[in-house]
Amino acid sequence: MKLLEYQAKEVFRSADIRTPNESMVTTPQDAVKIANESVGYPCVIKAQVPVGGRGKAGGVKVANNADDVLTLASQILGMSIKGCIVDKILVSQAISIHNEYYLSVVLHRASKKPMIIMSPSGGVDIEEISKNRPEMIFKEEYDFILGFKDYTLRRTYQKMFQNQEEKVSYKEFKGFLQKLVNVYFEKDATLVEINPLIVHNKECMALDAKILLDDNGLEFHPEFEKYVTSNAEETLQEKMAREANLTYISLDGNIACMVNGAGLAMATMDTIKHFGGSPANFLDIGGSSNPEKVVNALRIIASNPNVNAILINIFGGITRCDDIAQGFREGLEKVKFDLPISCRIIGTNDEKARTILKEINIPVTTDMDEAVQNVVKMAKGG
Amino acid sequence: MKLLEYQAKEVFRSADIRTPNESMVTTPQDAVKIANESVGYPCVIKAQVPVGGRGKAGGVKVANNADDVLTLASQILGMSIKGCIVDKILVSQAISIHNEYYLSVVLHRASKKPMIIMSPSGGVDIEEISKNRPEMIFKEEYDFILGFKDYTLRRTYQKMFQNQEEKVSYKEFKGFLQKLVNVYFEKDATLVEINPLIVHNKECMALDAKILLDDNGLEFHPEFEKYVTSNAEETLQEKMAREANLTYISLDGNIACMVNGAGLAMATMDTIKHFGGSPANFLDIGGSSNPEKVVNALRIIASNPNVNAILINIFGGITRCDDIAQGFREGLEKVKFDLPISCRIIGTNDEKARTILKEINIPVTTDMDEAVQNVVKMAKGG
Amino acid sequence: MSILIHEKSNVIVQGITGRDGSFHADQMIQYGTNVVGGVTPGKGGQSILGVPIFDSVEEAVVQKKADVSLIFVPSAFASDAIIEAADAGIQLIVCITEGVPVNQMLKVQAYLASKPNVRLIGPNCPGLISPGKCKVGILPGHIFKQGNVGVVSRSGTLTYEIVYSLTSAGFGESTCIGIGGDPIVGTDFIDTLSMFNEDPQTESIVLIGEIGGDAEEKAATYIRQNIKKKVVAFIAGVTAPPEKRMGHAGAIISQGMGTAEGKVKAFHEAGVQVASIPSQVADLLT
Amino acid sequence: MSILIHEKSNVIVQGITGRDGSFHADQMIQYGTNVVGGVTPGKGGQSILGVPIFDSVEEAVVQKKADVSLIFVPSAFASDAIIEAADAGIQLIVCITEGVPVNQMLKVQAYLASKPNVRLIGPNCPGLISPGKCKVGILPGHIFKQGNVGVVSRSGTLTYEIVYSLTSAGFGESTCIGIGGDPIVGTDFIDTLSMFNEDPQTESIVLIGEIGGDAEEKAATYIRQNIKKKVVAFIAGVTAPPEKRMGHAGAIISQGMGTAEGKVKAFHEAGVQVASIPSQVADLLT
Repeated sequence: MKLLEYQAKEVFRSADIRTPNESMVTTPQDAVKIANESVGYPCVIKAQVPVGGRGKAGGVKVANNADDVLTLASQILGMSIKGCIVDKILVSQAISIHNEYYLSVVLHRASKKPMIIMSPSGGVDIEEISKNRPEMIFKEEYDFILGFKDYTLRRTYQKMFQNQEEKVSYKEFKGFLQKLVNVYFEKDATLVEINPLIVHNKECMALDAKILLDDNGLEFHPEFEKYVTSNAEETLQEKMAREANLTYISLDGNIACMVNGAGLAMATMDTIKHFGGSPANFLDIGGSSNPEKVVNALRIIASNPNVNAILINIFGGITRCDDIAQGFREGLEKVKFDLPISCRIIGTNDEKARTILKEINIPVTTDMDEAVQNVVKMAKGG
Repeated sequence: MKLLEYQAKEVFRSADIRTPNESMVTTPQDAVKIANESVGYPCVIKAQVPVGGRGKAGGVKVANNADDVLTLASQILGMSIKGCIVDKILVSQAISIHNEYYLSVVLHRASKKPMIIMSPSGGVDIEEISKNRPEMIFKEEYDFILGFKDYTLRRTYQKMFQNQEEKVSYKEFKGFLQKLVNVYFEKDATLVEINPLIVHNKECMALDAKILLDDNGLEFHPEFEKYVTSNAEETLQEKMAREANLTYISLDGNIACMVNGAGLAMATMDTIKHFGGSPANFLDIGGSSNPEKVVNALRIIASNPNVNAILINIFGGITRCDDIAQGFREGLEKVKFDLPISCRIIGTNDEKARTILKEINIPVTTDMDEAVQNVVKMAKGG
Repeated sequence: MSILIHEKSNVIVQGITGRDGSFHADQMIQYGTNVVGGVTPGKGGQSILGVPIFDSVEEAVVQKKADVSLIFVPSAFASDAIIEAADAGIQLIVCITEGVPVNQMLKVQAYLASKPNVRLIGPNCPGLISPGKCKVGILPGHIFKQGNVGVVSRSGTLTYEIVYSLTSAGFGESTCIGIGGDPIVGTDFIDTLSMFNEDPQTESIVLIGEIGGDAEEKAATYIRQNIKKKVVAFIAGVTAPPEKRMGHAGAIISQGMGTAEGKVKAFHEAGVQVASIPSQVADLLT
Repeated sequence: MSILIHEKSNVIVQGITGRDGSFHADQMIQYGTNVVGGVTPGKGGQSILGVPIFDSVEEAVVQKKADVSLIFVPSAFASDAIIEAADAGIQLIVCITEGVPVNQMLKVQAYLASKPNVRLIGPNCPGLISPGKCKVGILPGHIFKQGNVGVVSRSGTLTYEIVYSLTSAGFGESTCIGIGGDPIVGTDFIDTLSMFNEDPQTESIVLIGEIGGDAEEKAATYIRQNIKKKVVAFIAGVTAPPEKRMGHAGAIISQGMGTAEGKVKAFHEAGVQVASIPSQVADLLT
């Protein structure tokens, strides 16, 4: 899960990481009040959305007085940025900047350690830095026993701050990195990013903040519960799936699919494409054989108006095929739709499943390729 | 270095470890003021001395009112406990106790890890527990990567609190241990001990506190500088040696010795004893060849009125023997004393050294046993 | 031979009294796996499915010479269960549990680095099977057949799909391992490829990858440099959109990295044939 | 043969431009040690004593095939210097520096646990010498003579004292190692005893211990169970008072543990003769 800037900065402040003086508001009136009473002028109005590129989209503006704040806040609130409607803005103290740095702690799969990525050429996307000025990106591994190693970090420190007007001491720098790593671990994050980081009064300060949380860690962090629903950029179907505890991802195509297992679900999508079709979703109903899950899954995929045909692909192992078929029968009773169905079922109790499906007139095959080829034909109206 | 109770508790409070409400004072008047204004009644008056056994010596008393405080504080201040004059007392809130626990984090040489030692039978010395109720002592290793391991710590937690009226949650218990370990590392301690620890309002609280600091870590902790002199239980000679940056330890005997190297210094003491003598001190002048060190060393050993004879034992390696002899000549000019000297010098530049010593009429041998046997005879007036 | 597990493996199940733990312990026993006990703290001394329950892994190791452990405990306790098994001297730890926070796994990996004799498979994996000899995990035993193909996969059901088509085409497996769908797993493709390379029973290898990370790219380089046996690959997720987690925590294309195209290209450059759809794997192996 | 260092060891000195570093580098070169360079960050490209200075240990390893490093940096930087050497692939690290905080050494030890090919000697030690072949440390080379006695000690000058008396009595040394006087050291008595046991040049062993800790007690047990060669011991500190640190950070009798009596008793029980005074060691060896 991705935290919005203002949420990430709340985490930062509780970890003693400096940020500008600022507050999140939801109305232009509150924005003016905050600017007048605590933040002061000039200040920056920043759209709070879970997508990148808000600056280019006009979602970040500087205000010099109360009139500016009212005008700009009114403009930005309600704005649509990459499909997200802005309903929260941050009113933030404007800080003078000598240089913009980039700093992040990120899960590094190859080394199996957190990696600290740094650059004195921040303020733009890290992908842009790595494309245009790769020599300005410095990396430090975080060791679980030693933390930072001075013999490498001192060299990086020198590269980060050479030729800079204002710099922090090595001790302050190392301490700041440690705080960032502490946030990474304490919050079960997979990314903690500050871009830009600036040096202000010889101390590091986070002008922006991005935190990606490990979904597997959320159960240990009730403090983020309130953000779970509000930050999701999700389609109606994705929302329904989240509430039904199913893994569903919306795609552009017209063939809905329902599969058990994430790998097989992906492979099913790929096979649809291979035979000339286009998948409407990724949907993993998991290993359990709960018929209720199948009913919910059917309700979700049928609610997508783009869908022309439905593919069921079940490889029964732990999953019992007859349970799936039973859920399917219930689903067809409860969910009303008029779409052709191609069904492939094989594995544990597949004979029983076929009997059930025959009763409700759903044609079944044991061959995945055949089922996929059939559904592709169906979707084309064949 | 050992921190006094009130100093250790200051460290605890800054690490968010609960202690009773209390203050250190140096006069009975201040004790009354503190008791009246903040600590309240009943309260405990505790002598602050760097030695154990203050309770048995009458250095800890409960006061129920201001009169008590005045009387008891007056009694305890100025008291001598194992040779230490009490000049500081702690006025501490008296807390009702269900059970006294023992808890410490200590450097464990064998496992090369910090070890947490716990017992539900605290309030007495850990040696006493391990002698009388060894089955009530529980140990947990602290791992540098994982911290505490739940699969062992949960078992220990159950043993610690079974049959206890008031207990803390496992989460609180683990968090408390972690705070103690944090103090251990952040302060470069070799021991952090709470005895007794109690459970008060479902939280852990430290009624007493003992911290041993690693002398090698002191340079990183300017916050302890103010304590370095005030806490030392040292003889006049030890004080002089500390100020001169020499390692000196007072002993009961009458043969002063001056040696280069700690191992050789110990072996010299042992050899004195082997030949029937009794060493007056341990003194390592170190590997440097600075003559000034030799002058200081001579001044210190000569200031001990118990000394009957002096043994010099120098094995020159990095140490240059002529520098030692030169320092010795200077020392004899500057320091006035009338004691027989036995001298053994061998190694780098020993010929030059012998020439210098011959000039000032100090007999020299190259054989350690011979030098020791001579000094033993000298000390016996032989 | 086969790799990692065989007829003489002494297997225990951590979390044997749970719903999934007991079900799959039973399945394993029926398959012929030598399950010597289970571990559930507080239930030591009892028994289940005809095998004893112990309070700790250590007791199971001492009393039953357990050398393989299968973990079914809830995600909040899984990393601690792995540590307990490793400390007790278990040599092969298979963690089925899904949903373990990735930073916990980072610490587990760092801890295991100083225990070179301990191998972890998973978490979030279906386990492994040496058909006809031993099954440690949740794989449906009846679809496997003893043979000469080594199978290694990041997926569960997709593996069964491909194994089923292999079996239909007349192939059998030496050992089939699901290494897990999380970003950080104990045993990776390279570890497994290296073992298959040394295993006399294994004549060819099927590698089933998916989007996310660069495990497949590294495997491709390793195959080019080290593997003498025939390798056929399949990569799931050609149609997966970027920045979306496709079920598995590790299956995400992030900042343009980890695409199926990149992985397929890496395999082609290493001279490895890549199937476009699961059913092609058997064809390419022939 | 000798142990750990020999004619072909490629030695570097970390902190070679410091007062002690340059002095002892010079002494080592004069003794015949193959000093291939030094490390002082910021002075790379310069040279001293006829050898090049590098900015990092890694450069010295790459360019000069350094495999042994001697550390002379101040105590605040010593543990980091050890880590740098270990990361760079140095196989034998000898840390002379005194005053390293013990908890820093705990972390260094935990880190080195996952690098089984790296051996640390020290800190707070005089180093080691294989007489006539190589000297890495601050020991006065001229008092040693090539021979068949392996010497291992927690002390510095006391070792020289005993070696001197051995030489006077006609003995010579295979290798002499000072393992250091701190509570936590990289290489202990047992490691060294085991190497001496395997070394064909070493015919008998002198162990010089002192009060504090239980390294001697453990060594005694190890000797009884494993060592076939003659061992003579000396323990310093029979007259040391309790709870006082006798110069070395590790030399302290604490809560009745670590006394000389206990150590002597352990050796006697292991059948090891213990000298009462240093000069007796040579007698007992005869």
